Amino acid sequence: MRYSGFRVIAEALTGHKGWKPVWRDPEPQAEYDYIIIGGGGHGLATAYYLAKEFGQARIAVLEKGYLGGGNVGRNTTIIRSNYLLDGNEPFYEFSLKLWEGLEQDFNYNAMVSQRGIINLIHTDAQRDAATRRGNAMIMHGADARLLSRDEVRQMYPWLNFDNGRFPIKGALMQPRGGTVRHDAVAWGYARGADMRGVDLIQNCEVTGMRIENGRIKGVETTRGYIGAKKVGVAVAGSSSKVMAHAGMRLPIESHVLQAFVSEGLKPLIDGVMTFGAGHFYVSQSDKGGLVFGGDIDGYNSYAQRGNLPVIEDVAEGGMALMPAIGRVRLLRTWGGIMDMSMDGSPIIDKTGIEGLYFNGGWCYGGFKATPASGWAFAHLLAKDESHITAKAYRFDRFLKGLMIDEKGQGAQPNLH
Amino acid sequence: MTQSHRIEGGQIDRTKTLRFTFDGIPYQGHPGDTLASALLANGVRLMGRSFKYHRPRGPISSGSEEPNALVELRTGGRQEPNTRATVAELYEGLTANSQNRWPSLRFDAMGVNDKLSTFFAAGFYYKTFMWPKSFWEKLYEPIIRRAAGLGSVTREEDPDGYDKGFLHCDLLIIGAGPTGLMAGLTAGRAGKRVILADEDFRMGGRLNAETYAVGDAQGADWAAATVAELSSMPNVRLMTRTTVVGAFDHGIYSAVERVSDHLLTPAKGKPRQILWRIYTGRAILAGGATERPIAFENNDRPGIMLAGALRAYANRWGVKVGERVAVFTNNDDGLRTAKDLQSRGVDVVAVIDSREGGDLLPGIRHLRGAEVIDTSGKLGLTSITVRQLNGRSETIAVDALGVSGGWNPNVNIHSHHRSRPVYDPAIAAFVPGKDGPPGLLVAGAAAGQMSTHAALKTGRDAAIAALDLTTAPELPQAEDAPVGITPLWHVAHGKGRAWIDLQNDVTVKDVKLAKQENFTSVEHLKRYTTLGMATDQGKTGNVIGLAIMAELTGRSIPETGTTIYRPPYTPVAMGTLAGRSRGREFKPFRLTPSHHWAKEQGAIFVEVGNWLRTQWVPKPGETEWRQSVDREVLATRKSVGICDVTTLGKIDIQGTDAGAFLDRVYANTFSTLAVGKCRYGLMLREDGIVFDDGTTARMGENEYVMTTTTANAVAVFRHLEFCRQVLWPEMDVQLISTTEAWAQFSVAGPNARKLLEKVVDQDISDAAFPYMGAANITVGGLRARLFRISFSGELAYEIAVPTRYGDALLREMLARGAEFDPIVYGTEALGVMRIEKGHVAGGELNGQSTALNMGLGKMVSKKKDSIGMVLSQREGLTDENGYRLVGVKPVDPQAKLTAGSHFLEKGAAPVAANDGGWLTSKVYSPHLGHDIALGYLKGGDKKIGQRMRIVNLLAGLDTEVEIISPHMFDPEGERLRG
Amino acid sequence: MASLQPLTALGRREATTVTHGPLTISERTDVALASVAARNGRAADLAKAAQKADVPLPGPASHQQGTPYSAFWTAPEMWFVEAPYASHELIVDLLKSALADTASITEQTDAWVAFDLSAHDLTRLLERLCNVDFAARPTGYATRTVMEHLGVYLIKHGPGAARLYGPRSSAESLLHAIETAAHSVW
Amino acid sequence: MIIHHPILGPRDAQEFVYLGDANLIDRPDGMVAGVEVFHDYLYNRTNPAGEHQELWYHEQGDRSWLVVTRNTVTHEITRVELARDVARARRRTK
Repeated sequence: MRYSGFRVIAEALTGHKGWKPVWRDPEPQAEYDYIIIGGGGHGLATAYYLAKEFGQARIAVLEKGYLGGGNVGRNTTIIRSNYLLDGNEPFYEFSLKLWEGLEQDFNYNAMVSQRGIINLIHTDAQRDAATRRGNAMIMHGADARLLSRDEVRQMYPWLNFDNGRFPIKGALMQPRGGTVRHDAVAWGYARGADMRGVDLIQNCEVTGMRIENGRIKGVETTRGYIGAKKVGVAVAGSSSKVMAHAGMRLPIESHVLQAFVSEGLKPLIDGVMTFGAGHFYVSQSDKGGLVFGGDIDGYNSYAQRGNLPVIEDVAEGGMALMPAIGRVRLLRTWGGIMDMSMDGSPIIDKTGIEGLYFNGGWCYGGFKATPASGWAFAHLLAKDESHITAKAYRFDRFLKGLMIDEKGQGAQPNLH
Repeated sequence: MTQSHRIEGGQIDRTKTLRFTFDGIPYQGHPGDTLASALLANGVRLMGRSFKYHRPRGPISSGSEEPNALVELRTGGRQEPNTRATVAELYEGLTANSQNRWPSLRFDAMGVNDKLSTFFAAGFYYKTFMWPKSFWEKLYEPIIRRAAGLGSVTREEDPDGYDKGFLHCDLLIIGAGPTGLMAGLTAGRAGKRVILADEDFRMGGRLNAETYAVGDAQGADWAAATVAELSSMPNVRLMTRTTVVGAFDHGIYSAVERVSDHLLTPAKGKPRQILWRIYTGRAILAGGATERPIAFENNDRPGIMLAGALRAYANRWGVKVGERVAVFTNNDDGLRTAKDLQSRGVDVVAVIDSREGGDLLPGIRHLRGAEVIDTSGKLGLTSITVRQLNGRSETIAVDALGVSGGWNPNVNIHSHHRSRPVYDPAIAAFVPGKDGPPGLLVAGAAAGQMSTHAALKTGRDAAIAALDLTTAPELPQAEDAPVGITPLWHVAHGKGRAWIDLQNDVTVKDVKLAKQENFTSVEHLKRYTTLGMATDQGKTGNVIGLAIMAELTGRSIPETGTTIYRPPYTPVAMGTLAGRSRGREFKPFRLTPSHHWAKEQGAIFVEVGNWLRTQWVPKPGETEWRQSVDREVLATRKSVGICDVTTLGKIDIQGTDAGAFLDRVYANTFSTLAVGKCRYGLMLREDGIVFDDGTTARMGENEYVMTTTTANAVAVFRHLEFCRQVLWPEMDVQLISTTEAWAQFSVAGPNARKLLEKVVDQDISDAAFPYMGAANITVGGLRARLFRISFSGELAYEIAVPTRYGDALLREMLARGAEFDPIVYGTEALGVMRIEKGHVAGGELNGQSTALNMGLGKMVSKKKDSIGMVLSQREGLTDENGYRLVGVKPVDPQAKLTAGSHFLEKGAAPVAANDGGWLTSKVYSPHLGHDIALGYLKGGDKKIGQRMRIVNLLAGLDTEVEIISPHMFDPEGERLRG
Repeated sequence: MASLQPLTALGRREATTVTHGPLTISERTDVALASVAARNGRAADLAKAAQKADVPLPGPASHQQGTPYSAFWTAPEMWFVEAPYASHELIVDLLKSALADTASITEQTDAWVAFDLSAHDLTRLLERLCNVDFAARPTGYATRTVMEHLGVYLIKHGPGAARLYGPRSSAESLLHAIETAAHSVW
Repeated sequence: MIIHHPILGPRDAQEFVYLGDANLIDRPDGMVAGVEVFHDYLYNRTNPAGEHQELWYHEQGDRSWLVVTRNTVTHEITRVELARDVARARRRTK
């Protein structure tokens, strides 16, 4: 069924009796052409685009828990394409463009809101780096502005301009950056995929892979064996666990990233802001909560929960930047498991096993990548070649020395 | 104002009166009151508005689970949004205002949402506002954002301080009700180090709100006596106003102590709150239980509250919430409210008991098998409609209704490691599940042990079990009533709205819609309807919501499952989590040895990490920074300049394998360096990218002094320790940082030697102390070190003395060398001179560049194994047309360059495909009279002499430049050997 | 010849003393400090030489008083040795001649600011500053810990006596942190 | 988290800096091994959900590098050793 304002009014006047399930709960079939492992944002987007853009059918998404239960439902909802390097920027800009038409495309209001993102600058070196980055963005067709201190002050006069340990000297802004209602992305893709015949199978954990003569045949699951011609893995956070079924070790570690939300508040922050002198970034949700985060906890973890030092570190950053929020209360903390890759950039590639494809290593940039990741992965699955914006996301880039290391931290995942 | 609803009794100090205001209206209360109890005592039931429909609301609870009675407390920089009136301790002069309403609490224009509620069903916004596309940010969303949110935030800095601390104990007891007190008594008497923390300002928990006895005393009196005994024990720390908010790994708990929230302002120097990190071997969660309501139509009016809260207001605070009170319950505990109120002289007009059969309360109209099906009263309850067992409806005039749907154990903290609670049908509630935080035991009502006797017993037993005790106190006599409950989650009736999540306005209808649309997983239910996502995190509503979902789907409650609680238990102020690290104290300062001198001179400082370095030192008359910097550069190159370089990392490396060790950590060779000489070293990461650089001197056969960049000092030291301990433990190498032990100054310029000759005791002529020499020397007899190294391209030295003499050495050099007009230069002039010389620094050492990129490829020796040697040879890092460091100058000397600009060929469009690289650093060279820059240019080594453009699209700049050698000043290096 | 006037870590000519309530914070400028690290495989030789020279080399997490040398453990086979500055300004030379090639010895005197803290009981102050269970530790306990983002060494000389070594460049920030905590407690 | 330091006893993990998989101990010899061997050493990780041996550096402590055996699902730590001892033992068995 098609959603619209008229429909909402009509349903309201007739007691909401007409709303249909947003997705079915089908039993798994014996075999599919495509199995996507992982019913998070990337997996659902992959299935959606496989069906819609690449005309494929007989597709199933296998989700070990509930749809959208991975990092798509536990992130800080930021979208942006303010990357520096050639390997990344075209991909994220492609993603941002997909976000811009997403709601009309999948007929679901995911509240894509381009209220702008600013990265604050505190040193001359940061300004130089921002200039390099901003120019790279524009050259790749994205938008960027360099704001002066006064321009930042006009936007947020209550930031700590006068008594800060590190002065605010300006900001790099991407006006088209913003936020999206994260759960709605999963639901919108799920609904769109389901409408196109994709089987979304919840509570179905993959427990093994059947591989014969170097070719994938299907997957063992908690709901039985399911055959497949092609299997795409999109389980960021658990990539190493799932790929271990195929005997692969990955250039990835799993780390926990905590995120935070405050109690609901009247509007304070319009866009997204990152502090350049501490670990803190923040936006305000439409409901009024400040949604913020900082650094990863820093040790390998699959626990989906973090520890106190990072919470304090983030709060210190928040208070250093915004001295007025002393009495704003932190309401809830949670943790997501990140695929931290060896250069901070993702992998969308074939594997050594025919018919088995991999999508992961998103670090904490996965949410904003959801549309492009789904599209590029669907492209790879359907055509056996990389999408033009994702050509750099290969496994062998480490062997060849073609790392895409935005932060320049080298082969240490917890520093990316 | 009179306290119209005050009745006898309670634990308030009636000898003192406290004045306060709510929405500008003055009221009075007593010490011991909360804001809510005092307002109720004054007959004020309406305290807030709900989030979505702006429904009028009053408190439903007497504790921290409160979803409704949220206020803005205090004013100015201290204004705090969303404070629960139910836990805000009353103090003289308290000011509170209602929130999320306009223009007033009684007449809220946004109340129109309530009339339109049918259009605002769960998730309606996902289905509309999509057209036209541009209207979302411009129209729909701004309206939504303005309407949303609860309290408002001040824009002023919070004037109060916050503190943090660490506590250690054998046993942490969370909650000081009967369970916690008994556990405390058990552990305390055994001599163990105990911390007993309670969020309330008065210990005793429910005992303060109940009338039954413990031993020979009233429960509250037993609590007071027990607290008195515990407070006499030196091994027991009693912490009131302290909420344990989080359980972290390995026995670490976070707790918030509200030191000054019961005061108008904190005492001087005292914090508002303290964040305690409590380290304990064992902990007992004795957090009690939270009552939950029952969903029925219009169950949200002011005056409708939890039955236990109604009772607590009467017993503890001497407040009757209404003149005519009814109770609606599905369990025996609700009956207590009726009995207690009646015994206090409150008119209990009816008890509506959903359970059929059973005894009737004497002297009260006790309706069995009955349900409340509706209520009325615009701004507060005026009547309820009751459907009796026989199906007849009856409207009863009441102004207060106590509702009890049963009690939920406060499992919250036990869930912080993601342990899922399990459903216990005997009490119709979730109790702690498996795999809670190791070392955390749960006792009393938090464990589903609901009677006072069970609380005391399990509290004592938990302390015994936690600490392996052999002795324990006797248990006092206490009531041991069973939990008599027949679950009733919602009253099936009619088409009206029955609230589950009061703050977020989630109703039974919304759960039904979620079911209809297949959002049936508890997580989907939560996320789709926003159930449990309000400031109370669903403490009262969650279980009802999922029980209703279970009913609708035909699954059992255990099959339906539950969401889990995340930290914190109650919301925590950001200021508390940040503690003292804010403002100028966000990070400590590191001051250089010349800081005091520079401050006297009016120097401008710049943050470099935590260091404050001198950026330049203005002279009188200099109005623009360039004047100062140009002067410093010119004076240095003309005569002599001095720069404090103490911030560079210094690492003392000793041992018989020190040289061999350096060969492995540096790309180039150091074991062959002669004693008394320095060498520039290039350090790679294992991935072949340049990590750091610096000069390392050999001070003795087995003794080297390494310098690192300021930024990487700590990381390099850590890396060297890794190499020493982990990679090559067989090597005899010892390391220690000496960064701060020595004040080190660069002395540069043609007169550098002449100046130094005036302060050092040794012969430092070119013959005695040639280029790249290093020696231990003396300055007026004081031990010192001298290195003949240059970052500026001038004849230059670095001289070091023990740090306490750094200030004096600088003054001495300036005084004794006065004839050479020495100047002190800062980081800007340093930058100018190093860029003139093409030395790499921050902009080039970006963690993405190889030795080859920097034009230093030959430094990577392949004759020996060193960190990064192998992987630096990968094809992607050895591309012939890869980035190379180049110098850049504008063709028009007047043209300005900007670091971060990108290279383009002439005529090329500014698109990524044509991107040739970027400018890494840029300065104005006063010698050359124009801007110069360094940059990484693709194939740059082959483009020297060519003309290109650099563009800065952010500023609309497009400048023709010439690519030149990075060695832009004195390329032959004649000056530094002079 | 130059004769240079030293400045204390707090930038003054004389050592600073601050009191608040029961607490006294005394800057110490009269302590010479050097690190002594055993050469690989030479721990036994070092122990012998040290014993001969009256240089105590206490076990992990402890400080040992002596005359003229006191010392505390800082790392496996590594110690910081203290001595009176007036007599042992050249502590490195003195130790090198005593310990010869059994150890690597490095000057640390001016790498640190030293504060002596005294009060009837320092527990309540230190619990606001660092994660050390001060009350439960014996006299002579020495540890590295963190105070307000700064790595420091803390040595317990009694329930009401402790010495702190903090990074010299951050002496002012460290003192400020101690003073703030003191005002918060007392 | 608390790490039970083999010399110093229980210490707050905040005092440590984390590096990663303890296999980083087994650095190949650069004069023997080539790019492929180094690539596998530096980049590929087992990244188990369960017991994990990993390197922690006691930066705000005694500067020891430790090998900590920790469960990445529960965070339970079952063994802590000096990395130097582990490295020496591994050399001996080679």
